[in-house]
Amino acid sequence: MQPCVVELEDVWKVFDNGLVAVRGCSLQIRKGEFLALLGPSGCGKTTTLRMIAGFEFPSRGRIRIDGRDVTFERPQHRNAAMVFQNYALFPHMTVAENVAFGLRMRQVPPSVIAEKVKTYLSLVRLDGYQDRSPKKLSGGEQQRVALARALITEPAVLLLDEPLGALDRKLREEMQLELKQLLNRLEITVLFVTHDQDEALVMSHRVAVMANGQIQQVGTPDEVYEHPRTPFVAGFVGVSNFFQGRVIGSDPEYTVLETTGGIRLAVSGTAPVGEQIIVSCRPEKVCLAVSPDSSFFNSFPGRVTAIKYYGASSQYFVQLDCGLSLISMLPTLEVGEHRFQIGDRVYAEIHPRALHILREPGA
Amino acid sequence: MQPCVVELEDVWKVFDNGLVAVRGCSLQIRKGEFLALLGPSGCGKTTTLRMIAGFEFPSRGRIRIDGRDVTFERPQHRNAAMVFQNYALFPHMTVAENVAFGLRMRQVPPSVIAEKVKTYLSLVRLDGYQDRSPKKLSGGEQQRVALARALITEPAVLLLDEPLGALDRKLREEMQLELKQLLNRLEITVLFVTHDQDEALVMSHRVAVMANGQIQQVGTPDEVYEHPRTPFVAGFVGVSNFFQGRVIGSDPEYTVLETTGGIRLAVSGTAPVGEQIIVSCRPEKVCLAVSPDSSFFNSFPGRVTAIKYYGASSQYFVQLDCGLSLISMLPTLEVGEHRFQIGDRVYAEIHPRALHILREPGA
Amino acid sequence: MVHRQTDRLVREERLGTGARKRRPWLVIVYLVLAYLFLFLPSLVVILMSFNASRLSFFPLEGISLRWYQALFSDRLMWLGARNSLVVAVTTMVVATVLGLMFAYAMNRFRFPGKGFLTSLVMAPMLTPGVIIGISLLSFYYSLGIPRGLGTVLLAHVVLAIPYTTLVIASRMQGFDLSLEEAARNLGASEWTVLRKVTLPLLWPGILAAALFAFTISVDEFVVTFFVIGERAVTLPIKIYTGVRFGISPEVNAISSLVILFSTIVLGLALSRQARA
Amino acid sequence: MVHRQTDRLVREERLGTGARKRRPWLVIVYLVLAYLFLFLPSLVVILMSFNASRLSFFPLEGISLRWYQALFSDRLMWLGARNSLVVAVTTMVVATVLGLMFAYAMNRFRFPGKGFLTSLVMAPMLTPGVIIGISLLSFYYSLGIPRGLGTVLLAHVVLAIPYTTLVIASRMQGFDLSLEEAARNLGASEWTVLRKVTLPLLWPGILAAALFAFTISVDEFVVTFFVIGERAVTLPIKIYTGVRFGISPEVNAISSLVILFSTIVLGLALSRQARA
Repeated sequence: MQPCVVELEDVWKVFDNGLVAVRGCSLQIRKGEFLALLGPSGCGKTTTLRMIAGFEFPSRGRIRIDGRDVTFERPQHRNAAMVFQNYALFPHMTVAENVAFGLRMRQVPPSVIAEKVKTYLSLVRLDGYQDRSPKKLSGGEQQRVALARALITEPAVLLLDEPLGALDRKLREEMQLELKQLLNRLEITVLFVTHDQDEALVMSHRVAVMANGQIQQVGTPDEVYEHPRTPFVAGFVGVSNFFQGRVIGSDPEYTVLETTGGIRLAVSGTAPVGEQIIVSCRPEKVCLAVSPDSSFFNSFPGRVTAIKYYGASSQYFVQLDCGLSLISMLPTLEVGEHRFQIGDRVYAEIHPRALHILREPGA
Repeated sequence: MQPCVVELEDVWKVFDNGLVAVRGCSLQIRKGEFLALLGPSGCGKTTTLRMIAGFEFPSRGRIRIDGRDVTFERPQHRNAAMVFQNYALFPHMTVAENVAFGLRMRQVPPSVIAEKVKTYLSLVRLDGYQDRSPKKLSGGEQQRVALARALITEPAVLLLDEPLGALDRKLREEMQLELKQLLNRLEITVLFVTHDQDEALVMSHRVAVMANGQIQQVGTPDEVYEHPRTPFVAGFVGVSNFFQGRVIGSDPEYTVLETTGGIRLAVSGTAPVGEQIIVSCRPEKVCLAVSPDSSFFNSFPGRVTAIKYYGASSQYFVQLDCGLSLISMLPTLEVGEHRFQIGDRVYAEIHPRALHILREPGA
Repeated sequence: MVHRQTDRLVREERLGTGARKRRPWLVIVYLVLAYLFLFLPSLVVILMSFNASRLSFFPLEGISLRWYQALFSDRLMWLGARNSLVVAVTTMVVATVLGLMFAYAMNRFRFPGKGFLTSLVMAPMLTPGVIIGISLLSFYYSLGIPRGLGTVLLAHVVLAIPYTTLVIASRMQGFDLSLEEAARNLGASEWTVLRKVTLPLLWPGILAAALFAFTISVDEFVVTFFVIGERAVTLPIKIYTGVRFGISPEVNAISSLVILFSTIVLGLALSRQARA
Repeated sequence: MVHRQTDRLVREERLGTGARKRRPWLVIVYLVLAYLFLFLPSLVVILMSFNASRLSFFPLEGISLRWYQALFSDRLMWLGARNSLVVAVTTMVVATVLGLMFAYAMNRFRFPGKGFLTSLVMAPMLTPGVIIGISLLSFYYSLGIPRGLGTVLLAHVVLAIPYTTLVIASRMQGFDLSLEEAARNLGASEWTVLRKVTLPLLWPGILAAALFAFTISVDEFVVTFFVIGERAVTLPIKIYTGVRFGISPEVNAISSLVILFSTIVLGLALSRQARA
């Protein structure tokens, strides 16, 4: 296993006004890893990033970079380069001067600087932009200058604060892949903060989902999406159907749940009989059939109440006869094939393996 | 068929600085219809909306509302209520005064006004909000006040300018369905402007796609998504793969195309032999197979170069041996099933019926 | 919001880099000293106005209200106060109405030479008082206009217009034009929009402008001095005449009152604007 | 951008509702008349300074530069100009440095009573000149400080600080704090950040503040008049002394020069700020 580059150990941050922004955050980022810190605004992810950069100091806990304790070290003495959300390019300097800034602070000889600036500008495909003013560049170009400026110092870890947040949707989707490939090629360690679940899933090796100052789950994109551990993760990363109920039967492989709506669900996984639990299921795992299938355990009659057409797929809102509501996501069929309409009588089928037992983060 | 409520006839708008915002726009909105004007920023969609509201006057062409020519009518004499992107609630009035404004301008007796305000506030689920100040409401609540204020005048057409643009993502997705259902229930005619393709597809009966001041295509959401007419529509509404080439064979059902990359594609539809054409194909219609299928006409060998994992599905970037690049979108398989990896050798298969011949808007 | 706040907090912490959580006491001490330096003079004047002795020297020889008594029995002082008030109220009304019109025209219309004209309207604010005084004097003189309260009023309006215009224009700059569009969209005529939406929203700015105009007129000395002629008198002129014969405790008393009054009016104007 | 522009266009069109595309000529005529009313006095002064006759009456009796000649041969006028320049340059340097420090402290630190102190620093801008003059005079008098250019300098610094502080603070308000964070993140020390990032970005504001301070000092009359004493002289005082014995064409000449000079310096300051 690769060594740890950044290590957070039970880090807390309480602001002077009493706001607890980060509560007991522990995290390890390994060399060459691309880790996304994902969460809604106000969840403490930006404060965590700023503590690693040294712009804020933890109220409790330790932060280590490359094994060295930097908890209260000043920002200029850490080796953690940051790309700001608004890029923070110096408007009174040219592109080349911006990129050279970090090396000039390190007293690197001018001839070496000139050469490295050229190398890094060509790395971000901005050859010949040396003498331009950053104010005159497009958002995407500014972002690449900011990236070159951070990379040129060869930091132990690169911190990205919503790096694509200021770009418009089409450009953002293009840049996701380009940025990921560039940083992987450089084998640089990256911590990046985002509130966009797609961005986190697409770009990172591992995702840490944060809510209310706590890390809820850390895992690879498919672990987080396919096996969410807490109700928050299931609801924030993608869309989920939730069922709440009491365990009425359990064997080593399956658990049977009686929901508040009165239906019985077979769920893979185990839980003690009598306990109240929450389970979740992805809309794309809910199949709709026109007739009941008696061989299927979780099959519930209902009616389509609304449809959201997304092009490649559609979301069907199903009101079950027991009163519960379900969302089902189905790929759009070819013209001529049967498409469900609002008011259609359907049977919603859920495989027990598509249902996950969730736990609250403290548990 | 329902009568036309709004009719635009060859409308042009040239600003004093020479900017041509709208060029020859013709559009008909029928009674009870929900029509989305979809396009990137600067495409002229907002100018079109403002001309219908009377905030701007066309340089050429006619605008009719309910059959009456209102081309140069002042805004206060049109029956077209607008919900502004920033809601434009009067900050010095209470919620009730805001909602009552339109009726007070029409000299409706105060007792009738009070009753109607109550009705419309309860319609948007804001009972008891009468005496609140709009400044103290959340974004979603402000949006509903603005909606009630516009609806209370019982307009011939309701104009919505990016109605959900100011809300955050999760709330926006919830409101899409709620707003659609409310306005359908009231059987009101709606024209709404958006740059978000999902919003347009999900909410409207018909979509008019605009680019460079021109309407590129008008149709139902599935027509526009599944049968884009122009390269712009194919690229803007969803993601598309494009092929450009020369027609080398044609029969009444299929056309054979030789692309610039040197591969041959069978395409459903007809085009004259020798012509240069562009065809498009949705990523979800591109299948990947591990071995060639000789019975399939459009099957091209290649290699997976990148993967974007989105949870329910993944995008695979395939570099074909002929040099062309393709995007394929596949649903995420169960754990244990075979998932393609970067570097895998694959065969991309496209059904001729999934390929559409596109035409430039002028043609 | 939170982010901005944390920014500030970070900066605070940064000051004493070694010692986190410490308030920058040095800065406070420095500021308090600087302010004392700025306001000591006013404090001295107020203190001296209660001096029992005629000599304005420390230490005081006892506390007394006799100079205030002397002040209130001075007929010319009352006349000056009355004239100042009449001119100030008229100036307030005229300059505010004109300022509103200027600000509206500058904010809402585009016309050739607008930038040039805008910089011109601000010029009286930037021209030295002595020059304005001489200019107006020379102007009245060469046209044969007799000097008096009328010429003072005209001068004060010219002086106040840039301020009323600026205050109202800055309020208009934040004005969301879509509010007027929304009103018209809901059926309001141009006149109704002005009455029900535009003016009510500009009201705090208009009020602040009026208070500014009033204060400028009440306080104005240099230009007034040039254009008032021999017969009329305003409060500042009266005070100045008092000073010509040396600082008297009576002058300290009236100065104290003016300081108090100006502070109250300006406090009102500023708090209006801050709330706006 | 386009939206804002179209808003304006709509409003223009709305003015003449029946007649689209017509420019609001009435508004322009009204504005031109209003400006003429405001600036006629200055024009009259400049015109009169070229009058060949000693009498300031229309019509002119011929064009001549004799009053400018007389002006340049007046020794006391040159002395006043020199004194004004010395005081103004010193005021500029001191008030700008102090203003920068005030603005920085107010923008970057939080401390108890900050709002109160901020409104206090602005007070000299709002206190009537006569009051400041009397206060300072009474202050110097009671402490036994001899009057002269030194006391004038102190008074001018007090008067200029609110303006320099405001100008620099408004520039700082738009300052993106993440630029400083970025610099530190790239390895710059606190001092280097100030030198390489903060000050270069504040430079246009600092320059504008300096020009403001200079102009305020050069033009100041009321307060100067109170605190200058009998021996020293500045340009505005000299002009005033000239006017005491009636408007002379020499006074018109010097006024014209001051108008020209002030306009240039203030034009520079404003364009600096606009570009900032």
